Amino acid sequence: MSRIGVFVCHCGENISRTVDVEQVAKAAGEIPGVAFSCDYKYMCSDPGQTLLKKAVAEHKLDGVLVAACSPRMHEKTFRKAAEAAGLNPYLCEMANIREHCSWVHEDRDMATAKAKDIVKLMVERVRKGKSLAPITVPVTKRALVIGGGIAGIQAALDIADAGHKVVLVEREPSIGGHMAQLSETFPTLDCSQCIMTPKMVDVANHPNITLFTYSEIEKVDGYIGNFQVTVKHKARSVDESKCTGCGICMTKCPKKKIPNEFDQGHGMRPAIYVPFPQAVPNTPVIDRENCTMFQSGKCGVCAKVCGPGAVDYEQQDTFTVEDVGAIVVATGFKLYTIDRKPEGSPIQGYGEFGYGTIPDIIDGMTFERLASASGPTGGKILRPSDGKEPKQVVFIQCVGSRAREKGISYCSKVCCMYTAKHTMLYHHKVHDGQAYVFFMDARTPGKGYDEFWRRAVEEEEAVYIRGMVSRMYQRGDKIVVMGSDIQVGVQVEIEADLVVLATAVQPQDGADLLAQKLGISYDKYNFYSEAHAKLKPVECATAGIYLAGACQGPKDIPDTVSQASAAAAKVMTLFAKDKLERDPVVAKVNEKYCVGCFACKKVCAYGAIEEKEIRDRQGNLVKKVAYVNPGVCGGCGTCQATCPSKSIELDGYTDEQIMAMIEAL
Amino acid sequence: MTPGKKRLSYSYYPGCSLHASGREYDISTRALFKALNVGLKEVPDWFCCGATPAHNVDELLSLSLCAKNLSLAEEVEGDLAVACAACFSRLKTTQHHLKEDDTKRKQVEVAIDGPAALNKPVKHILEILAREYGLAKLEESVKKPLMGLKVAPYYGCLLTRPPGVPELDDCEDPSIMEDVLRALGAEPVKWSHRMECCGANFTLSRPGVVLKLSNAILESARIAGADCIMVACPLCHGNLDIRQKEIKEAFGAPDSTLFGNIFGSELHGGSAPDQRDLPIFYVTQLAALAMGVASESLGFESVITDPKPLLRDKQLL
Amino acid sequence: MKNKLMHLSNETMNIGFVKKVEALSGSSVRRCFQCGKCSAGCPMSTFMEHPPNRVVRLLQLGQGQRILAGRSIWYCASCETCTTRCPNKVDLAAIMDALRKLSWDADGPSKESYVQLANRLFIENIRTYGRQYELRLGAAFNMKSGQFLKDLMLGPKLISKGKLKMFHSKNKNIAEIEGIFKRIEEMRKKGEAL
Amino acid sequence: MHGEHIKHDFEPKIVAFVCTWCTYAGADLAGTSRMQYPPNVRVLKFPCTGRIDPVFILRAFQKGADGVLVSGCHPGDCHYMAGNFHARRRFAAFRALLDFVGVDLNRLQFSWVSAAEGGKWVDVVTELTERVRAMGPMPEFKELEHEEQWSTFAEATVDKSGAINTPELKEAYDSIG
Repeated sequence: MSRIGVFVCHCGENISRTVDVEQVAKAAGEIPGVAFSCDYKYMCSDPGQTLLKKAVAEHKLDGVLVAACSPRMHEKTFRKAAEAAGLNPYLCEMANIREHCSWVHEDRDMATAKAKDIVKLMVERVRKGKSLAPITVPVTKRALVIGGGIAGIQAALDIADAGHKVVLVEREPSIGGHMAQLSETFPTLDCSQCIMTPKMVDVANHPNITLFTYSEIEKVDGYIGNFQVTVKHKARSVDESKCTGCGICMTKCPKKKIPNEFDQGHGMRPAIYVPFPQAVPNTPVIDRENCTMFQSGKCGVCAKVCGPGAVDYEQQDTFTVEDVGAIVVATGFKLYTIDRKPEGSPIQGYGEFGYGTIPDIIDGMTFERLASASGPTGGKILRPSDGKEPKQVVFIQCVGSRAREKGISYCSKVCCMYTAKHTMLYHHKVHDGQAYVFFMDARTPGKGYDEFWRRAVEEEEAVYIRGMVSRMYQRGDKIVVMGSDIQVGVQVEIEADLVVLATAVQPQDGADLLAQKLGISYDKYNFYSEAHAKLKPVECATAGIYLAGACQGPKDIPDTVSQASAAAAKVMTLFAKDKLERDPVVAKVNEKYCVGCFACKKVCAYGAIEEKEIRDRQGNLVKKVAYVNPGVCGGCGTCQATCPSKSIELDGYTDEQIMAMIEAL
Repeated sequence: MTPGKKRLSYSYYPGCSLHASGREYDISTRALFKALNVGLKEVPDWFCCGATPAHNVDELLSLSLCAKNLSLAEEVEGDLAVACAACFSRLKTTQHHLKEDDTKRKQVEVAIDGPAALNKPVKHILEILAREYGLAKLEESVKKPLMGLKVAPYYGCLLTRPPGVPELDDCEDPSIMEDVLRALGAEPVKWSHRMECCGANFTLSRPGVVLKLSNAILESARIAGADCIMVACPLCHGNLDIRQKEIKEAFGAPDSTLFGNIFGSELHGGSAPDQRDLPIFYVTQLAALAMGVASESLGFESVITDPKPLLRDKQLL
Repeated sequence: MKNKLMHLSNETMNIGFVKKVEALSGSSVRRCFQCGKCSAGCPMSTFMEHPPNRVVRLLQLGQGQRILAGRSIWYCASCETCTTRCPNKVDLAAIMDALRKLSWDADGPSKESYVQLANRLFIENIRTYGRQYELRLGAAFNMKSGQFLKDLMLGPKLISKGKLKMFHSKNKNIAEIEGIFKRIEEMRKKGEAL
Repeated sequence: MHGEHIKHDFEPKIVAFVCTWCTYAGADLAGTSRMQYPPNVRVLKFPCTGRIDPVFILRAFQKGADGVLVSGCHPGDCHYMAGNFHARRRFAAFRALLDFVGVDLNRLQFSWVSAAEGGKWVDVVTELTERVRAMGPMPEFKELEHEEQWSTFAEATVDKSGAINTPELKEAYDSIG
């Protein structure tokens, strides 16, 4: 006969308001095998835990059930307490009578009945539970950082400075990301490139950092402490070991009129190029789609002029496998475009703004490039259509953001601040110009942020209009902006020379595909999900993978850098240990009954199941059976449900446990 | 049309306007379909769809009237062709709402004392020309291309809005009228007011509103260099055509204060120097003209802003 | 009315009215976050004392009576621009329909009698003739609104152009129309429909 | 969702087999968001829907469940990469089998509820509960449990020669032969 203890928590009033906890405790006490039951105001508090420990000792309990909140909340807490009382922690379980009962039902009688049922089921689970010992695995003290924007750079530098090796993988030919594109940053208006490029150089020179640019993640295997990541190195057509970065190939390339992505398509670059002058590495890449040599087989100028002979048209994509113990994902964001979307896409374009066909309606990042000293206009604000200096500029906030009709319901967080910054930059550069801003709310929480916005209004004379724009169309060389001022209650019409849209921040293209490779979850917009919104904002639910920057949600630079350093700290915490303990929820094979059909092997997503030969003393093969590598097993239990002879079993979720629970229904 | 394919044929809901103030739309639609060898059979004993006034104050009545018409149309073979943009919008809206809302559907079925026919495909004339008959074939069938005719295609409010209901084209940037015009050999002009409201049914109760809104439309078309405007709605036609002279009187003379007294200074958008007459055509009139149908049988005599000088000028008469 | 102090309390906020509007229109009122895009694009906004966004705002505050007292709802052209462009899926055009219906039911405290009158005559015409009889509609409107000379010059011109018919024949199946009107009235009497 | 609780004549017993990562977390979210749903459901947590053996479902019906819900991560979102795909394939076959033996499939629901879909969890549970409530209790499988015992008894009554001595079974075997 088992001796189980049941502890029913009031959770202040959160549970006791709708569930009669005394009755639940009383009913639990009547279940055969329950040696002790009680209720208490806050089980998770220190006195609550002491109560549990005392009861274990006094009543010689061999299993513990805490009926309280979700195990996702406090399972660890109570297992620790049980362990302190000398019990195997896996013999402590939780019955969820808060999230699954008291919070979702109003009828007291029915909620109480349900709580009793939940306790009854879980008592059976405790009764059939087994003592388990945690599994230890070694930790590879080398980290992978995906994405070379400010988040990835910060995380890589922090981890490398702590003395660990880091592999930094960037999809584009250079690191730097969006921050390298910005002109000046809020709220201090310091030059973005001036603070960014030294960090980029630090990455290139750091002895602990291996930098792979123009590379992508192909495949991810393994688990926390022991990942094997296949990296695809896209053919650069330039041998990095030979190239000196002299740049003569770029000046001689006959194809020079390719819109430069770094300048949002407003500057030009040759077919062999570095994205921008301060690129790291300073090694060009050939854009094969636009290169005459690749398209027609004739040209070869760059190869001829290259002194060290670095240009290699035959170069192929190569792959390497990197062993790492932790992964930081820092893939960043892209900006929403108002273009017409392909049919079936959940994101709608803005037809009322001309679907991006009006040349002088640009997005915020394009304005950054126009304002940047290294940009296509040399820092002069000139509009794209005719190169004239615009005298009336209209800024529109929340384009795409906060618009569930367009498929995006969230606030993009950074636009209020960068629009205020844009009005200032514009006012500094065009003294006789006027900036207008259509906005709904000015969201400026942050140190020095609201003051910054007020400065744009009060000192830099930007006219803020609370209201949105319904439609814009071209009239002559002007753009007619039809908006409203809801405070006055009138329609507003402005003939603008240039319109700047603060378009929504979205996750990078392919964010979902990368998440599937990594086995991490993402929300409906493809932003990566943190393990807990408040208490685990950096960790993924998948152990050993951490998030940094805008790939998790819209963020400004300070927040991004903070999160990147936090992710680095998490990696260092992991690397501080040589071995890692993990949950012993893994499958085990009963070799006596296993017939070696290996149906389990076929369904195992982790490749944890191996074929094991059983031999007699003479060394003759008796039979082949399945063997589960406990370090690799993820613990999903698919093998157990698949096994025809029921000879594989998942610890913690055995058939015996589950059947006992069903019997108790 | 591939050989052996059945001849296109439609049931037809003209609507009240096409039997009265928009009679030339009806006449030209029939003439065009005849010229294209497409069948058109009027639904017998159809009722008014309720138009804007009905849904304005009584949605259930509006839905019921349209549902009744849809079930009357069930008795005639072929998809239901509709020319009037307002009727089209009401019929499509009814199908959309009743498919989505079971409660409303049940109420409507009580009101019309029978099942609501929600699956009869309702097609606008433009849709039939551009997609079912097909632009390529339309272009082939042209006998007298509308060479040199600069047309401002006017969609108005109801053809494409709201999203997901008429399913005719993109609700902010449609191209179906331009496509048809190009197929007919005409030149669609790019202009800003092709989807602005003309004032619609305020023509009876508040004509001042109509004058202001329609003026903006006419002005924009003139600025874009259009010779004429093409519409697909009898109400738009009425406002732009019948009231065109009145608009000119109200806005043309700088010292006109007739309407200014009523609505204040907002009415005066400044006098436009360009005061050309802009004939207003129905899409079917232009299409039939291009198909070589005699202009006498297109109801031009019913039009107030005489299109004949323009057509003569472009050698289309 | 416009600048009258707004007392807000459970008693003065008519939430029942708002719920009715939501039920009739099938659109949430609370969802609106007052961006003003509807008012920005509304062709009739300049004629309204409460621009469209404020109509929704007043509903959010439970101030339906302030809306009905004004003429804003009767100046909506049902062009659907607001509904089409609303970033938040508020079907303002349908809300306007619902408000007009409620005003109509209450026999219109609204000052905008011309539009109401035109609507009333239009619907009466349907009930009597099955289809629109435009000449009668126009004539009756002028008689009842007291604008005997309105569009005086237009009428004969339209008749001569064949655009207005002097006589109008009723639908053969006119009884069915009457049936629809009657059954709707009955449903409403029994409370089976709003 | 809120408001007065209506007393029903029949309160169905609904058993939900859910995975811990998505649906269990989604149900937690429904709780933290204070959404309301019928209290008829009893949740059994699994690491993954891939762990769920069809036998569990049969047993649940036998033990008095009137409706069973199986819910996990959306396809492609499995915490264990592919467990839910295996579950889906398994249950597709299992459903066909249940249908074949005459179980009304309206009593068995499969769905995807992610950790972010508290509202969907509420909808799914509410819908299934109301549907099963309208269908009434499900006695067939409970009877089956008794029949099972009866048939073991019948096996024991096979006489020494091996011949079957109950007319029903004899008829059944004959029809196969």
